[in-house]
Amino acid sequence: MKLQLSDEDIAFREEMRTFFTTQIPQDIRDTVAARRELSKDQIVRSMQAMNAAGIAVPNWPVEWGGKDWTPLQRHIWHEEMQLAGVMPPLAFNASMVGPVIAAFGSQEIKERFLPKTANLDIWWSQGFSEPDAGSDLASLRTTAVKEGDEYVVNGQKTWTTLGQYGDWIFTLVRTDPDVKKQAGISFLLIDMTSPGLTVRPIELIDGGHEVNEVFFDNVRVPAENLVGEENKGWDYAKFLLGNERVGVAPVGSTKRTLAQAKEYAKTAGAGGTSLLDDPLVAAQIAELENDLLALELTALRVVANSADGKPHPASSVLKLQGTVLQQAVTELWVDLAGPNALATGAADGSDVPDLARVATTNYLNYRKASIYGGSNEVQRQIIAGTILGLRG
Amino acid sequence: MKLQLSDEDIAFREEMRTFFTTQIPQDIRDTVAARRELSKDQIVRSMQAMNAAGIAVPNWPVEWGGKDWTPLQRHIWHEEMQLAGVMPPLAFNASMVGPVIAAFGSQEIKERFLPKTANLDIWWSQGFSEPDAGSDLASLRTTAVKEGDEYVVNGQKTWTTLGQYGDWIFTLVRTDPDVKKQAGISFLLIDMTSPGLTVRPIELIDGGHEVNEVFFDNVRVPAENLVGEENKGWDYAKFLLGNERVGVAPVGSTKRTLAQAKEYAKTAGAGGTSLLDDPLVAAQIAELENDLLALELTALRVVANSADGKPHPASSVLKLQGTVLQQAVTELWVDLAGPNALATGAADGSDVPDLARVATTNYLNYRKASIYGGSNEVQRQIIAGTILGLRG
Amino acid sequence: MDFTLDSEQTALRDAVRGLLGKAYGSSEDRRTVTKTDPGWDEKTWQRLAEMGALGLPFAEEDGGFGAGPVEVSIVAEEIGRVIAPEPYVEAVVLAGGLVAAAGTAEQRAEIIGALAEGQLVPAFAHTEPGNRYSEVPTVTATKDGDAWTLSGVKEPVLGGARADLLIVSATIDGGTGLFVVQPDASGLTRTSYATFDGGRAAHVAFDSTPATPLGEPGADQSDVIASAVAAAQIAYGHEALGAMAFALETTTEYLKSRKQFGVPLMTFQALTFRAADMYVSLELARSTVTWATLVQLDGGDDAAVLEAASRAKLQVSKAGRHIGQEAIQLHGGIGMTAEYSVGHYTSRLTAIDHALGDGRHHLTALSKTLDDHEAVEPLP
Amino acid sequence: MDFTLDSEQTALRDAVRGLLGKAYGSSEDRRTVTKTDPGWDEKTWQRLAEMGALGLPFAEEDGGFGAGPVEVSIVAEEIGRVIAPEPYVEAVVLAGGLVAAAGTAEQRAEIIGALAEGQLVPAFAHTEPGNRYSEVPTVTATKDGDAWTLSGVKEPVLGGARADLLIVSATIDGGTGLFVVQPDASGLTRTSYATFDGGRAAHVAFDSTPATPLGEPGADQSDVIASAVAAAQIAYGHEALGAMAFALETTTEYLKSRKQFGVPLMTFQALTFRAADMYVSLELARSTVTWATLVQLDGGDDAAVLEAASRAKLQVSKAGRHIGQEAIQLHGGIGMTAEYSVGHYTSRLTAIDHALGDGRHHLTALSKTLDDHEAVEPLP
Repeated sequence: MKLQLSDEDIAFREEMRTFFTTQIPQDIRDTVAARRELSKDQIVRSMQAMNAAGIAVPNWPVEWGGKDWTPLQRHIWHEEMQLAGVMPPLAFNASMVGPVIAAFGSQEIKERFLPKTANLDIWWSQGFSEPDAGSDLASLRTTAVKEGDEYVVNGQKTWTTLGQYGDWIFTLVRTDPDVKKQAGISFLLIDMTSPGLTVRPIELIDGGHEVNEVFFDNVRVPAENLVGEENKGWDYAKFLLGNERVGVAPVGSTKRTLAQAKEYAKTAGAGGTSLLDDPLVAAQIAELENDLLALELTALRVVANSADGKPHPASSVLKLQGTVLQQAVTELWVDLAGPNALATGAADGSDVPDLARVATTNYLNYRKASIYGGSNEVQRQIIAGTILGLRG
Repeated sequence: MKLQLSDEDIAFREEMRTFFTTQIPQDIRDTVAARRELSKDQIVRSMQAMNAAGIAVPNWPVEWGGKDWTPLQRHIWHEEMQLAGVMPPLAFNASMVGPVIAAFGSQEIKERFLPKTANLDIWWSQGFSEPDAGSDLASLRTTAVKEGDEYVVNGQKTWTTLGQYGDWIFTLVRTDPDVKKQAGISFLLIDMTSPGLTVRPIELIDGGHEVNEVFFDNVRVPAENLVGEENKGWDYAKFLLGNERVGVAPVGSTKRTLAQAKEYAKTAGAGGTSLLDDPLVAAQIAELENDLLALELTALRVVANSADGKPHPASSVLKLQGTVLQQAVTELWVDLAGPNALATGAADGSDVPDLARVATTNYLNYRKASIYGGSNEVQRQIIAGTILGLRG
Repeated sequence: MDFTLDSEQTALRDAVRGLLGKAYGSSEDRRTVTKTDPGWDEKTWQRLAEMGALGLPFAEEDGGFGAGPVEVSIVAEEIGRVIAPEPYVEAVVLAGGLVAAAGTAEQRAEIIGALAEGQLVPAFAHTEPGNRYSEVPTVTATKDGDAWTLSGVKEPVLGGARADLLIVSATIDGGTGLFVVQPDASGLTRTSYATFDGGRAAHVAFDSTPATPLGEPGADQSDVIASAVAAAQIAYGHEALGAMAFALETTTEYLKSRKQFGVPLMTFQALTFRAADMYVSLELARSTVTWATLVQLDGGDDAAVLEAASRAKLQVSKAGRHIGQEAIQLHGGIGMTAEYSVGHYTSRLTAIDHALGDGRHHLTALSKTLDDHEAVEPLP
Repeated sequence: MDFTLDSEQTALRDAVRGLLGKAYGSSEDRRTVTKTDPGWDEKTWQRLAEMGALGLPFAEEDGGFGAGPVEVSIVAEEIGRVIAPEPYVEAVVLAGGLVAAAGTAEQRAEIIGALAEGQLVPAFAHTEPGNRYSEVPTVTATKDGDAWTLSGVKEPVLGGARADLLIVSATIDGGTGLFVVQPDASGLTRTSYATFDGGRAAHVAFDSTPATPLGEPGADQSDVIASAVAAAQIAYGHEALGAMAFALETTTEYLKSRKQFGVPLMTFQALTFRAADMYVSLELARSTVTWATLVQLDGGDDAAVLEAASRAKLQVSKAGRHIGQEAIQLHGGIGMTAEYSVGHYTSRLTAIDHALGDGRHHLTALSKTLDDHEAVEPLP
């Protein structure tokens, strides 16, 4: 047992810190620090800066631009990025479709898509969820019927995050309706400019537009866009969702946001006094700091002990507790902003600090964190079932 | 709508307050205030003092010693009792077997038992729970087989509270094993001095002895001890359990204990300073006071609106939240006692205040409150199912 | 002691519910209204006026209807059930309440009647940027002869741009004064923007803006403000009760009707138990808020009403967060969408929580009064 | 950074687990031992000594085995798994730690070796009645020539009556001194009683009782005490981890095997989700406590260790209450009985929580240090 990082890892951390704090355009980091939404352009520039440095897709095979990093190094990369206020590489590209194509795609499909995916020249959208499926993903109904060397796709996807920016969408479609629901699913790549494909925005409760419905009306997709084998899509989806869960605890960003909240609190009291002098506020922040420390350490335990490739059992704690704390910090922000939090729509000329204005939209927006990407109920089910062996 | 009690109710409250603070022997109230266990003799004397005044069993029919009080008056009676540090009349007698005998027993059995039950000349024990039944009460296995004019009883009951003091035990026994489990149950009264009946103490985690196992080995019970009809026992039990839930929120006693904790806190800090100057302690107490206020008001809403005999839907909140707060206050006591709470077994000569010494035994003992008499899980099931209509 | 509505009160409730149910029959109706300024529906406001709802708390001689806090609570709760965006608590209870309590007879005659008739919508400019829950305004009032002017900034002022009249708190010698500012006063700038719950607030700047003292010139109105704020806190409590009740009903319906893995969601005990806990929170909050209204009605001393309002606000803060958060979580993704109703209820509950002191603010206040009582006694 | 035990450490763990598993193979074994004084088993203590467990944290030149905090944590966690009543943290880590840190070479030679061999069991008399978590003892030390005497009361002193030697904190000119008091000293009275977790504590009164300064006479030992207390807080954290892990395992087994309404309890999702939450609490506490041990091991400045100990104690306080309370609740009635194991774990977790500062005590301390850092950084 020991506390210190190895000299090598310390040097690596320093390297990452320097990169993220100097090589990512300042306007992007400022937007993150302002707790505002990044534009499409900012997201693209951010990922391209990382890709230029060869660190946008470290989890991919080395031949496709990946890095042979240890789990700890990958963790450091991810944490330093968040601490510096840099958005992680677009998950749909870097963590989802990229690894699936690299693992299961043909050489041709790899060459066609992987470089552009790493460089965000193609913006991928995710077409998994459907309106009537909810957490029961495999009950999806969108169909793809083979006609000659094309699939004809009909159906609807929903909760397609940032689908309004999407060039391509990777989908799960039902190619065999006559077998067990998991067995008849395929993994199909679809050009979003295809005729018959429409994207409809879904407004969220914070007023923002980040998710969409995607409709497929006799969309014709070349059969060569199938990844891997027909009817094996569920296996690829499980592989993808498994990847998604690694390092999902948003420790670094929550840590940065909490530190920022503490700084804000120092002048947020009546007449500019420090709210840290309010013992209940101070205790709440101290408790959040301690809980976040426990989460970060748990993440470190997981990466330190998963060198052998097996996931550490505690990893399922990360998503669950990660979202709990992420949401708790957004709630703290609203508490600190107090009545000023109402000034959501204020523009220039307002005397309300900008960070108070965005507090509640962030709070409302992050209610999603415990729903999307495997709800907290699903996480509890995994812990109870897989770790504790409690199977109802 | 109005806030005030009627003049009549104010007078009634005054009458009750005077009675409980002057007519119940002081040693009994001192023991309650010391948060120590009452002896059998104290419990008997307390109930007999109430019965002498005609207020031990107000919920019974008037001809058997009951009072024609409004639900509000009954609530006031119950609250004033608790506020004065007086133990309510023994529930097994006053709230359980008494009402069942009065409602379903023959005239002969009423005359034989009710007066002695009201005066605690007979100490009743409850023989419902069984080791393998848990919350599924109706799956009980103790059998009563009719032989001539006797029942022969075999089986085991458990969680028999204060069974060591019991003269008689009212039991649910299976008299017909061949029908649906609820349909073959009878309600039988058994003399605890009967041959073949043994009581074995169960030590609890606080070191106390308040529950017991009761074993029946060919215990012969005169058939005349059957209450009501054979195989109708489940109906009587439901009637009894329904009664049990009315006014179950221990508001008054929690209120008294919280006020006492606050008083204790005033000198419980380092060097005799006030812990109320610790903002986190003060906030915790203030929040408990507010939660308790909400509970008391909910109890008042229930009694004020249940004059027409129908139970108010919010009544199921009372047991659940009542035990939550009861337990929270016992936890507060341990927090206030701090390291001194370890001095559980200290006797004369100790410098640790007596109230610190009993803090943890009370805390541990009251973990039962959310388990016995319909666990909090059962209460949530009732709220979800009966009130919200959510039936799994 | 009586917690039930009498027949007139029940009739009032049914009438308001009918009116608002028509105006906001669906979540979409409300979205349409909140999308354009002033963020609420002038016609609905007129109908509320015609029904008498806007004059309820005011004396008949001032042009009101001489009803009391219970009647106000009924309207507020119905507002909450459909989260109607009309500024009932803000204009009637708070701004109107200040005029009724502090105004001269002339001011009352001029303002209250018009308010009751729906002709004049006042706003109370009190909150200041960076001056969280402070009782000492940074806006100052200066006297020159008999003329007063105000300088400084109030923000966010709910409904501040649409308001036909501003009631403004300002620091004067010896305390806090209240002032009436006309919408066309010189040196007054109002910049409106949307609030996250669909409402409107404004940045209101005063630059030597002429103002008329509300009531006696130069008098410290701190106690009047505290009382009106307490009345608004209690009324907000009722608005929150209506919103929480609806959020729970919607969630319950969703658990019954929505199927996942081939069975209704209510098959999952972990979800139904959480709905049960929401019910507990709602009923506890209902008890405290209703009681606070009865304390008001009882006409006891001001301190008792202020304390009751704090207690109600604390309970509502806890319940509102709990129910608002769980309502979305138990719905899952659809609860996050603006097209569906439940998220708007969570928004509104969040706004109410942070207006006029959040839960922690009131908890801190209450924790400083522990020495005043042995136990909290709800009945006199 | 490495969170895994090396092979020697794993061997130590297995050896201790084997030893304690035999001594406390069932809950009944522990009950038998705790029923008679001194509340623990002298033979088991001897075996721990023979294994070398009692000398782990001490330097070899003092008669110890020169191991470190990780080895101590391994023993403490195994103690916790079976809630062995032997006073490992109290005698070895706390009292022994004080001697090792403050004692003169002679004192160390006299005490540490005997402690490591199981021949001498010391206790630290520090807690005082009515002087909650105070750092200023009311027991005072008086100097007369080279001779010192103590007067005052310590209570509850864990293991105070059985102790072969008392280490006592007392107020001296200029701070807090530490003193060694022999069991047969004049003016010393010790009255033993049971604690709720099956242990023993004592009322210890000093009436001009002769005492020998531990270390340099007249020196302020406040920092030494704080460090030893921090080490004990961390070791208690490990003891709690062992206890919580077992409580969760037992609860999980119960949910799998116990049937109600004809099905295993684990059919009820509301229960299994709560078990999942217990697991989350346990893993979070494990991370923080293990980290605190590594901070100790790292040999950084005292302040860092003290802070880490506070952080660990806070996390353990929360987790211990959560897991202890839920373990009983999920068992139902049987969890309340002394014959069954789980309630004893809850008892022990409660005792650990309130020893050396409860969660709120440490939270208050941490909330006063917010200004010292931007964010909490676990790694140097």
